[in-house]
Amino acid sequence: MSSSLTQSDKRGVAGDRVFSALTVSAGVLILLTLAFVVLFLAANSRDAVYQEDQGGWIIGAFLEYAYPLVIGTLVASLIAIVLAAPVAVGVALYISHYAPPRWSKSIGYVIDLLAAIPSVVYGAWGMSFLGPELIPVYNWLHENLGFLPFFAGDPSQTGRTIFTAGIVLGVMILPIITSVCREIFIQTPKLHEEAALALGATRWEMIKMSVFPFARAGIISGIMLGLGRALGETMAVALVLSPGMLTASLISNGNSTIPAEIALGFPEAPPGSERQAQLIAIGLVLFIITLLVNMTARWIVSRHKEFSGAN
Amino acid sequence: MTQTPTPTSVQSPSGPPQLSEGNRRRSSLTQNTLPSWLWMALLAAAVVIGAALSALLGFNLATWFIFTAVIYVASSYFITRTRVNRRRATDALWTNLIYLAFALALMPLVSVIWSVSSVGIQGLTEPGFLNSEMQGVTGLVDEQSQTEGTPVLGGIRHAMIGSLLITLAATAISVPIGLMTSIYLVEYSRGGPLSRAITFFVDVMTGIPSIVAGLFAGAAMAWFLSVFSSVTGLLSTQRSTLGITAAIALSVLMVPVVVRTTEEMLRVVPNELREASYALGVRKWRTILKVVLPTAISGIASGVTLAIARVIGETAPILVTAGFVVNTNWNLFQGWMTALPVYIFRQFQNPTSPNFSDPSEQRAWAAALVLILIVMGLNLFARLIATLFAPKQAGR
Amino acid sequence: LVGCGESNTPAAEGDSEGEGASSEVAGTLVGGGASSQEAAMTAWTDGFTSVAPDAQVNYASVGSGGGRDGFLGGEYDFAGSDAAMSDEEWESSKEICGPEGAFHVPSYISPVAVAFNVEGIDDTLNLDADTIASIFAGEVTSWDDEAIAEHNPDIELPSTPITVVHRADDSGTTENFVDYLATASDVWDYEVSGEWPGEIAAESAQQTSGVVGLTSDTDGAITYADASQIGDLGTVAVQVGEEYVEYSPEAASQAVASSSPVEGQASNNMAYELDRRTEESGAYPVVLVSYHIFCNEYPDQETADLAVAFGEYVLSEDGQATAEAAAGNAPISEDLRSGAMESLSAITVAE
Amino acid sequence: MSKRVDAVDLNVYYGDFLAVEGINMSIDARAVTAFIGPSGCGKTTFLRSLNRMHEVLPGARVKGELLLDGEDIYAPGVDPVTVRTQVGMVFQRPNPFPTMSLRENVLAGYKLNGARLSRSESDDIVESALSSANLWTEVKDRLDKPGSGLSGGQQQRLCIARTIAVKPDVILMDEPCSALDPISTLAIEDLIGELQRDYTVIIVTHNMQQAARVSQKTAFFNIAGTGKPGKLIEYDDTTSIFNTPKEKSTEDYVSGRFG
Amino acid sequence: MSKRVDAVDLNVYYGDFLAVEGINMSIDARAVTAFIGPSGCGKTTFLRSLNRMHEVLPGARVKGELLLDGEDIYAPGVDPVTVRTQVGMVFQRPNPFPTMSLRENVLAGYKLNGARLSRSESDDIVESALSSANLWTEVKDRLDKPGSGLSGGQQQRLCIARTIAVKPDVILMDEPCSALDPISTLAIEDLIGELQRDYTVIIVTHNMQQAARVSQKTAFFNIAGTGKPGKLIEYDDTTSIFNTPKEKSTEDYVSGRFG
Ligand SMILES: Nc1ncnc2c1ncn2[C@@H]1O[C@H](COP(=O)(O)OP(=O)(O)OP(=O)(O)O)[C@@H](O)[C@H]1O
Ligand SMILES: Nc1ncnc2c1ncn2[C@@H]1O[C@H](COP(=O)(O)OP(=O)(O)OP(=O)(O)O)[C@@H](O)[C@H]1O
Ligand SMILES: [Mg+2]
Ligand SMILES: [Mg+2]
Ligand SMILES: O=P([O-])([O-])[O-]
Repeated sequence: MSSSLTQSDKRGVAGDRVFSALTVSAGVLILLTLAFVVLFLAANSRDAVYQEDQGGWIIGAFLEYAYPLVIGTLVASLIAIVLAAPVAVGVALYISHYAPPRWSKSIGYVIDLLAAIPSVVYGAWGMSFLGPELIPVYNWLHENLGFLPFFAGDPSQTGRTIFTAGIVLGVMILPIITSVCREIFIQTPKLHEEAALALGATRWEMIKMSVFPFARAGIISGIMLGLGRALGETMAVALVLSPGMLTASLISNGNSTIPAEIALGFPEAPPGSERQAQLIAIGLVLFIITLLVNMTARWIVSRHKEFSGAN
Repeated sequence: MTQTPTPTSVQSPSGPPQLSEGNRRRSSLTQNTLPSWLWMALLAAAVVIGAALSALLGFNLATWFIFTAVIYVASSYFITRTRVNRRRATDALWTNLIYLAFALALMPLVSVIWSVSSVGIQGLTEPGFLNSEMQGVTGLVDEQSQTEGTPVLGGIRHAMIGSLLITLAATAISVPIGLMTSIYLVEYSRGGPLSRAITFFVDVMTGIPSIVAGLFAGAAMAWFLSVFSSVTGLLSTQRSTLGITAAIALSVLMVPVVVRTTEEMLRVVPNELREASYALGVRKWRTILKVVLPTAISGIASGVTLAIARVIGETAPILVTAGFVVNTNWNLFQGWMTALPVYIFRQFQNPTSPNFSDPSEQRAWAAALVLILIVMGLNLFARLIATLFAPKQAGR
Repeated sequence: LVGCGESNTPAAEGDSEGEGASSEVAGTLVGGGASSQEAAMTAWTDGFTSVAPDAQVNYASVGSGGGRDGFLGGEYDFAGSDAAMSDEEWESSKEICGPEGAFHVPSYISPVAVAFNVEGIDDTLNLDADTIASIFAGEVTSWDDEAIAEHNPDIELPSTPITVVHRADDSGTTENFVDYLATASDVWDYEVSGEWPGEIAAESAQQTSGVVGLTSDTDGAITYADASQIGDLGTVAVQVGEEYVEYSPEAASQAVASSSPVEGQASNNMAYELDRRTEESGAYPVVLVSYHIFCNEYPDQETADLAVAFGEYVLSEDGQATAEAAAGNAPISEDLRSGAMESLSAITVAE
Repeated sequence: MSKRVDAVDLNVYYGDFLAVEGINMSIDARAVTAFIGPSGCGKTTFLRSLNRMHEVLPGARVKGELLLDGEDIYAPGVDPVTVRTQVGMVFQRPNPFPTMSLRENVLAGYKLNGARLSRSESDDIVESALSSANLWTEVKDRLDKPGSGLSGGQQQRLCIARTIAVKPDVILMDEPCSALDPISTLAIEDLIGELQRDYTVIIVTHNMQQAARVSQKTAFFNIAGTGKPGKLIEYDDTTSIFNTPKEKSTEDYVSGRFG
Repeated sequence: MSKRVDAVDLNVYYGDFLAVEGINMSIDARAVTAFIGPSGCGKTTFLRSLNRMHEVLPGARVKGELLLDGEDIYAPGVDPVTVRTQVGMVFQRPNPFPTMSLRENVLAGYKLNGARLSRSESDDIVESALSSANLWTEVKDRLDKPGSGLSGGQQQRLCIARTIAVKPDVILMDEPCSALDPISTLAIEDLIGELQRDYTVIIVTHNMQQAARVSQKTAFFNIAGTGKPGKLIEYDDTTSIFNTPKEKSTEDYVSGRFG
């Protein structure tokens, strides 16, 4: 025991310093990497918006090119998230609160299997199995709900539509959301669950009173992770989709997403060409989209900060 | 009379009576209980009616399932609602929906696994599949396999080794960085601008398309090597297509997943545990390492596995950063490497023999199966670690 | 007899017969580029190791553009490409390849088949460039359309709707096919590039195997693909002059032979400006020439030797036969081969 | 609105560990019954089995009968939710909902019934419940703040308010005054006295004086040794337990100097 | 091994909320000082500021001086960890580490700091700490079981054992006996009596008798009204506080009927 308060165990203090310095540098490293990524994208995309021989800035032309892809990306991700998020939360709840406790671990493991499947395989599955299976569904939707703009166009006869891509993405992000939600749900303090049950809450009411409020930030985090994956997924979409121009209809061929466009275009893009720059520039655009989407999510989470779960 | 209630029986679907606001008098705890055979009967009826309705539209499994589910969920809701009360009906509804969600999630899983293994198992059992490489396997060999029925040659040894090495390297890079960052965010930062910037940009990182990560890593490595060789004069002939470049590309994709999941897991560790440790005169870093991390370990393990699963299946970034070879390379820092997904993708897309593509397809599915098995193995391993450190169960 | 070991001016003119010929080159040559070359490349790299046991060739099929990018960035020793370098690219190649820059040699010529899957049409279909263009532009939408029938009076055409299938990825095949449509027909007025014109709504799939697969699965589908990979699909005989020409290696070679080389790049360059409007009898103008791009100057002897030895092996009779057997590629003609061998012999080592 | 509770041969387990053995007792309606006994003897465990909260823990189970006005709450077909609406509980460790405001915490049970409360009705409920729990004056200005920013004693009173707000038939309280100062303790004891007029109240307490003050009957639990199950040793009128206990161990315990 | 504690003009805040105001007091070494006062008056808050645990909460801060044997623990350059190794604390709500066994919980103060103990050393420490906390006999057979499977009172004693195992100079105890039965309470009070010979002990209690029994000095805290800060009303020898308090409010409080 040291005699004076300012004399403290030197090694301990050093340990604290080193550790906190390490954590900060890890964070800074991430920021730096990201800054380099942005720099890389920005430097290489200049030609997409500035061409000497076309009279300088050609932002208009670029936007013309980019906006259908932006919409396609958002639509596919939206379909994925709308389909996957409720199911994923449901599955996570099933594992944490409904399944027989003895089985719940194994069941969680089974769902994690979905995450183990590489995206190429999802792509191949979506292209060769799911797409064809959905053709009659699209025909039906078109016949019966054709008055809605999303089901208006001629239904695809190969099933390779943005809707199929959205479903495949949904399946891909399902385990991500499930896994994050499940871990958080399990952490819900027993104390709070019991508080609700003791008031005579049914299981669902207990979940609403104790589990969801506690897990709110976690659920949103999980969804954002999934959304990030959906926005950035390349190979599966490239395989499943039959890309083309922007159409309002979700069940006809057409539409494309930014990552798919990059993956499909980049290999053949001549070095240093405007095309290459264009592809990198839409990468930057995707970056900005992700930025905006996450800003919104963070904003939603932060509004309830005062009422946070831990203590 | 004995009864061994388990948490599942916390809410059995059978509903007892309920107090209406004005009249709190109940005569029995089980009054109005709906007998459990009712649900069996209801399910059976739903199955039959579902089948009938589906047959009207031209029978298929999907519509059968949908009709059955809708009929069962809706009718059990209405029965509970009319015979018992609204709260119990709501509870039953959600219970059914949650079970349904689970069933729904299983469907693609089963379907994908079936797609993979129906061809993949055959490929896996070919002699030497796990143990040989693609050296010497040309279109002629495949043509022979397909037309004359000789065994499908060629294996994935090189690709498995490549994938494992690259993924391990990526994990070794990104898990410490990701974990440290999330520790910074949860334990050290007090909501300052740095932490907000990190949180924010990590979010943004989740959406980087994988190919962009690959291009970036390739460019970064090339730049680094040129600077390095111009400064030191060493490694001037070193090229940037390396296993380690791929690992860096994958790290860019992994880090945000690790940060985001571990951040959430650390946040739910109760503060009173940290306080208990501080009060014992334990330094913060030790508290974090020995109290906070073990408490959150299970979630962290899940997060890391998730991150690994995310990147181990990546194709494009590995192809552009690590190349594609037909034999084994154990060195991450020298020469090209093949990864399983690249192998799978190439076998699908550019069969070794374009006109006799069955052997290639078979190899692709089998390799996919192996990849899934590898991720499962890693997952199991992570869970093992997690249970070793996880909070001991029990307690209220 | 191919004694291309130590000297930087490789001997072997023309007839390196492959069999028994063994080379002493050693080391690893890395290349990257067109994925369409992958199957042939697998055969070549494999065959090359039997000729030069100590040498290894790695090839990453990152796409023609990616291959050229990597080549110009110094990542690859050679590139495989479905399209020739632009002049700017050639200029920038001087940075790594010395004052003469890089040059192309043809590695194979593929006829691009216009292939279809229509129940009821088993034969070859005769079409002219205008009709093909109208079909792919989505203007002719049914198989029994007047425009098709006109060329095929003997065939009973079904009324199946036409589903156009094109490449989803940017591709050399698309570029060559669209170039054909744009030059040979009067109705196609979309920009020529490796990207399918976005204005046309149609089905698409990735890579040759993808379009062929999708076409095979879809009744009424039509696509264009490297002829070596179209399997059982029916094909179109293209009107050239007054006759209808079916694709064949010879017909494709003839179309290239009647074309003029690209001017203005390295003196040993062998890139071609293809003549799509050729009227030459027996020429099939929907062709794609796949190139290997090498440096005129390599930084060290080992790489130079490897590049020459591999380039020569690919062009050798043996190499061409191997690729034909394994990947179904059309071999290139004698003339072209000897010309290309000559080009390769210009490779030197930088001082 | 109150109910009698009878335990018949009740055994309570944590997995294989028998924590409470062979309880037979009959608890009167409209009365206060106190459970006393040394730490770890199974008071909490038994109390939690009275409203089927015990089974919420994994592996935990109950054998025997527990009759609420003659009906077995462990009979097949009984819904634990119904049991719990009739048998309310205040826990040993205060557990307000951290994400809810104070106000929402008090109304939590009420809201469950889907009752649409007008603002004034709910104001009334909140005020009366908090006043009964002697918390109203302390928190009336910050009803919309989260429940976790309270002192230990305040949290405990909040939980009491939340439980009595829903007016269950039987109220279980596990050491409700352990974190309270004398003034609040007095208030809670007054509250218990009032509740007793309409409800069945069961409290666990370590405070003998408190047991003597508020309860009509007292049950003494004890444990023979470590690893052994807790048992009901003596159950009688509070005055008898404290003045003329029949068992030696009861006498030893209640004559302890403390409380 | 004991230290004097002096507070000089100490104000304690939660963000902008002043929870405890203007404390001036001098706490003797080798003595037991009791803090009493109504719920919510800031006893816990003040106690937590004595070993710099308060600042762990976001936004929480302290103004004024707090001298430990004459040295200000809030002076710049003071390492809070050093302060906390010298000033140990038992919390109001028991908080054993869920990831650790009982044994590891007791040894946490050593193990978490990376100390290497031989098996016999650590056995000694575990046994003596648990015995002092009157828990040894109850748990000696399940030292390798998780700490969370204990009853409320057992958990609280475990936390006491954990704190005294590291032998700090000053021991702060926030209602250490609130969840304990009389027997355990007696044992803990005995323990406090022993500790006092070597250590400075400060306990918060709602139990007047306990304060009277164990402490030499007593501090009475009170709060003027909701939203107002807690203040130290009177601080004197325990006998004076209970028999001849100077302040009216002290008298009112200690003459309350309970404890
Ligand atoms: N979750 C649990 N798992 C296993 N055993 C438990 C659990 N909770 C309590 N026990 C054990 O059951 C026995 C009875 O515990 P219980 O909590 O009922 O005691 P109690 O009488 O309430 O004690 P206290 O007065 O200290 O709160 C004790 O031996 C305890 O260790
Ligand atoms: N985390 C917190 N944030 C804001 N205010 C708090 C927080 N914790 C306590 N308070 C407030 O500070 C005041 C003093 O609380 P404190 O916990 O010190 O009371 P206490 O004297 O220990 O009471 P008890 O005897 O009930 O434990 C109370 O008004 C309480 O509501
Ligand atoms: Mg208890
Ligand atoms: Mg307190
Ligand atoms: O050679 P491709 O680019 O058409 O595959």
